[in-house]
Amino acid sequence: MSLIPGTGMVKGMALTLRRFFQPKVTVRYPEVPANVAVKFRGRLQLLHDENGALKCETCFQCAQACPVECIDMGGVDTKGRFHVHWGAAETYGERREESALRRAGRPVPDPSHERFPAVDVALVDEILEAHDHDPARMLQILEAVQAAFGHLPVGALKRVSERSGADYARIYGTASYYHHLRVGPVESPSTGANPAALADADYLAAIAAAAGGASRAAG
Amino acid sequence: MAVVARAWGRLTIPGKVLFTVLPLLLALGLALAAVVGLFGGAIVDLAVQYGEVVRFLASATIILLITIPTAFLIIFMEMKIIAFMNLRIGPDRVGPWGTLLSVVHGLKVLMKEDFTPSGADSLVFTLAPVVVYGASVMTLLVIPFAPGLFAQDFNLGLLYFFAVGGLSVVGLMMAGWSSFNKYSLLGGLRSAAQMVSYEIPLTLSVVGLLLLAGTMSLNQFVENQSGWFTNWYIFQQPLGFVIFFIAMTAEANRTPFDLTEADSEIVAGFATEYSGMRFGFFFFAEYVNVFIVSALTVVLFFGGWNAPFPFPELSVALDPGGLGIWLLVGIALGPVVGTLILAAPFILLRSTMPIWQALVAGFVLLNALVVGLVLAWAFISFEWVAGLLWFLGKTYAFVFTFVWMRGTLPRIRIDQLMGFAWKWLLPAALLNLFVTAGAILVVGR
Amino acid sequence: MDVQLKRRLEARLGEHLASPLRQRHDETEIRIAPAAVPDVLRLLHDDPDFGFEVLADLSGVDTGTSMEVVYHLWSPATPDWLRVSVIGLSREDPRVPSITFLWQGAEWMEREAYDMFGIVFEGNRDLRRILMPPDYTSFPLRKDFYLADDAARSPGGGVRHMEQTSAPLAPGEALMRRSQA
Amino acid sequence: MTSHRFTSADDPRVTLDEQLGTFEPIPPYPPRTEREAEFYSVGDGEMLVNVGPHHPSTHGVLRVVMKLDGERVVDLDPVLGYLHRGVEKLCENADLHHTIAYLDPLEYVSSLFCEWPAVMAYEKLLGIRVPRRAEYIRVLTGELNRISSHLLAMGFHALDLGGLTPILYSFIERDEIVEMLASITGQRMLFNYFRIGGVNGDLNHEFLSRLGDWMSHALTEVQANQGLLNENELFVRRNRGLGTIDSKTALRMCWTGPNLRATGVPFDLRRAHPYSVYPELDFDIPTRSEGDCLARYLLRIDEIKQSLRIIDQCLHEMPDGPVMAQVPRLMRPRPGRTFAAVEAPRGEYGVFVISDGTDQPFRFRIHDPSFLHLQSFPLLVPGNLLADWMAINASLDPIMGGVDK
Repeated sequence: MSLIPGTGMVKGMALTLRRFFQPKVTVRYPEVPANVAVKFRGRLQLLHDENGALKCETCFQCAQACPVECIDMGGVDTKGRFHVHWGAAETYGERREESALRRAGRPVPDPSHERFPAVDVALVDEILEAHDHDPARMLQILEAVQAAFGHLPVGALKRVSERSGADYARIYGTASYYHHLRVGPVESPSTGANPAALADADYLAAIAAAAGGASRAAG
Repeated sequence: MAVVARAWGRLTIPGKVLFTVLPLLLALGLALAAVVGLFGGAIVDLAVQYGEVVRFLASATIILLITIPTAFLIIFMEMKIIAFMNLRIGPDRVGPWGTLLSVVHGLKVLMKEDFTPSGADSLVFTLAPVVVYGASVMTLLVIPFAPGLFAQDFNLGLLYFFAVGGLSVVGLMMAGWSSFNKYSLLGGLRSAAQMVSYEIPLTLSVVGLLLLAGTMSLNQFVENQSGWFTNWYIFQQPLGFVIFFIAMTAEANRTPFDLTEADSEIVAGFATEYSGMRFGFFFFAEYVNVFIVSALTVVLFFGGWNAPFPFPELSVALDPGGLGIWLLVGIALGPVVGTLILAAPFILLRSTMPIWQALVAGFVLLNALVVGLVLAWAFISFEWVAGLLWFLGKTYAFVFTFVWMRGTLPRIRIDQLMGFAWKWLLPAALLNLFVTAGAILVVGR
Repeated sequence: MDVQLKRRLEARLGEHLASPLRQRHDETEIRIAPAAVPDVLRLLHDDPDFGFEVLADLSGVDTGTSMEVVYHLWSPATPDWLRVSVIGLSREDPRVPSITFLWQGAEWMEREAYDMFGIVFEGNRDLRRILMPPDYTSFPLRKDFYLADDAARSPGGGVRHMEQTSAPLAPGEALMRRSQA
Repeated sequence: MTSHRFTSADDPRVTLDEQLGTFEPIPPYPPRTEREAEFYSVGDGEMLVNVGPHHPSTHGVLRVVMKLDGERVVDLDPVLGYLHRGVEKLCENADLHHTIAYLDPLEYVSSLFCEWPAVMAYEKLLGIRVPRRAEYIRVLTGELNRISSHLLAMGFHALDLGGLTPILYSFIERDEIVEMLASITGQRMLFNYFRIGGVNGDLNHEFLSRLGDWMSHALTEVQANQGLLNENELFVRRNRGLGTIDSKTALRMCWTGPNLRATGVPFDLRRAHPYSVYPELDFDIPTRSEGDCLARYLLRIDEIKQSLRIIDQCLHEMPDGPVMAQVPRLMRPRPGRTFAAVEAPRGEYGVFVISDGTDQPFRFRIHDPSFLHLQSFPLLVPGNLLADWMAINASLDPIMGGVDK
């Protein structure tokens, strides 16, 4: 504020008076079309060309680009081409269902564990928690797992992969690289048939049956 | 009967309106004609006998009627000027350059639901806008617009102005109290406090002027200031003018003193619960007030209808009868020839323009020219036209200033407002009064 | 990871730590029991060695088996965020001392944690619902508040899921008990 | 005080009247805490006034119950939750990518700052290194967004004090910024631009040309428009010494951002807890010592100048390279907890994420600075007038979308 009261106000009035005569910035919308941004994201919609045919080429690029896989190709239109679904696709819905079940504290069916002999997952989780789930400490984790189970069961490795974020292939590589880590169980002839091997055999048998059935159907 | 009912049912809505209004108008016209025919002589006699009364009634009616277009004009000015100051375009859809938008606003408030809140005191609630609007219109009665063009010249004009103008606070208080709303109540009380505080410096600032002029008649004020613009009272009472202007802004509830309806604080103040035409009355009263305040400022300090310099005496001796047959020829050919002459430059200079467009342009130009000429002739020949134009020009300059302030300034706070009135304006007004009185004692009037 | 901070914390707060101190990225986490909250936080706030003057966040957590309250602190003395997790609150009656005596501004964050999780902060003078309506009865961010899948995806088209689980907990001794009638 | 004009029990208008009753702000349930009981017991000559949720100057749908003595505020009780959407719960039931879109409408005038801490937290959890160009773009767009947000805050400050024009001048500049951000993000307000591991799309020609045009006159325009208010006696007198808070109390009230810096504490996360490429940039942390509404207002102007400096440096030092890191399609961070915070226009905007090893966050906590600034009303306002609340509220600049989550 200056010494003479009111100068600030007078300056402001001078500014507005100057603005009074300046060109205006308003865009007269319906006459002047609005500026649509290059990357404007509107509603997802399939467009038709002037002949009424769908412009969609069913190239699957949109489905591949979608980070959460919520776009999917499915259904058939009258010309025998695919539609694009947006919203919940089948796979996506399944994953949603899975997480909803987990939130509600209900058991989640996990096909990736059912194929292998069950291991005590809680034990693996304890080990992981102790190592802070850190994939950089994979060797220590694997050593601890081996100390707990006697070898590295596939289910335990899968669990480690899932919880620590490291690829299963990389963990398997680590496990098979070091000589002191054993992926398979120690051969002990006294115990007779290995239940894990049995389960594997059942699984393989089931696979063979399924494949045979499929080939029969194809033939 | 059934036939009539069926015919009535077939009518469209405009038809129904027409068939209702037309017979009414017809009946009214017939009644008027009958009255004039039967009692015409008596009425004229009465009018001559009570000339003053008739004049007063007529002028009051006219003033009541011109407030509406005045309010429309000022509302439009406010929308457009503030928009321009904001670097916007403002209204531009209804009418040319949006000029009819305020008329649309007027129609809109007429059509809105007239709503009374359930807890309100409905009688007072209904009366409040009438009081506010009435007070505004009544103050216009003493404003001299031009020589001979005023509703009432009366020797206590200024006193009457302040007395009646102060009535509006009663209306605002009524509105604030009767609305059954705390915001309204706050607004009403704020208006009471504000008006009462600013009445005093307002009145005191004019007392110096009264000492100088020696009269309270607004006509006399204007006549005192005739001649060169140095005779205007602004040059003898600059401090008085500043005080008067500030206090008048507060009286008219204009920014930065628009506390009674501070929309960002107390929603709409006293008018929060009002809708429809009742709100319209408040709204119009506000803008009529702007006009009145500007008009009074012009009358008191800026010479009213007087030109800023003694206008040279010109007289245009028009004697249309002397032209004889050429008058008819001129009337018949003038527009055509004028249009052609004015269209010629468009045709000659802009070859891309179609002929009909050039002709339209020429016709419009001709009309503008003729209207200008007629106005100039009226300005020169009739004193009241010149006076009215000067008066309105000065008044709307002040209206512009008020709108300009609204576009620029933020609002003052209530305690600062009161402090300003009592701590600064009142002592300054007293000082102005003493200095004026002393000067008159020393110098003489 | 600020190893200095780790040493200092372990030295000063050794007996309060409920589990080993953890560090990852720019965060240092200590876990304490509810009863230790006033002492530990007062020490962290007042002690010039630590000087954790800024309470960056206060959050409730429902792990599904127990409740936690997590404070994030900032100090000019360390480049790390300090995370103080108060672990082991029971899900039926989670109670933890309020820290409004240190940070008055924690009052609303505690109110929010109460609103969302039902965690009662003993000593908060104004522990009532803040975001949910005052007559709401469940705690929406608890894990047993089952947000139906559709409701998460399509607003309006989903399942109505208003009040589902438990009645509200009494917000401590500060509660004014008045009968409705 | 209700008056019933209709007596017929069948008349719907009568039931309407009875449902509405008297319009008392006193809640219809017994008070739950001592504070509530104390507040809602109205003393002699006091009255309770509901300011909001539908009031012209509440910046959204904030409702404040005020206890007035005449026009003087005795006490006040902010009531929140009118805009509560349960964003935290939604985020806990959504994919990592989805959460970013949910965060945008929180502080809707500075959306980028809501996305930023979330992607930072995810990147920490997943161990992703963001390319440097992406970091520079984030800083550049973020500072632009900060300027637009501050301009809006200052304009609304004037609007709440009755000045009609400054808000429109602010909107002219803000519109330029918003348009140029729209040219790279695709939207004008809810950008959804930051991605885990980078940004969604590189700078394009339209953005750069618009930015260049705007930078050439931005500072002069902003300063010229501030001439409307900074020296205006009415504005200055209404704000000076109003809502004063000292630095100790501000820290105790958990204030951050410009409001805290206006009390003299140079706490700015860009320097206090550096993230992104801010350590490489040269800028100052403006502070003021008064701690009143005017200081908070003027500090925003200083911050705009610093932001312009940062933008200038970003444009000159931006490296070439990719704008997205190589990230897996399906992101399952390992279990763990992380906290990330950025310096948003209103203060520290933080996100606390707990991951349980799935593709959805187990706990997603959003820390909004406006929430804590609103809390200080009972400290700042009592003793002042009703109209002062508008000035204080505007100077604190809360965004109710973020407060109510």
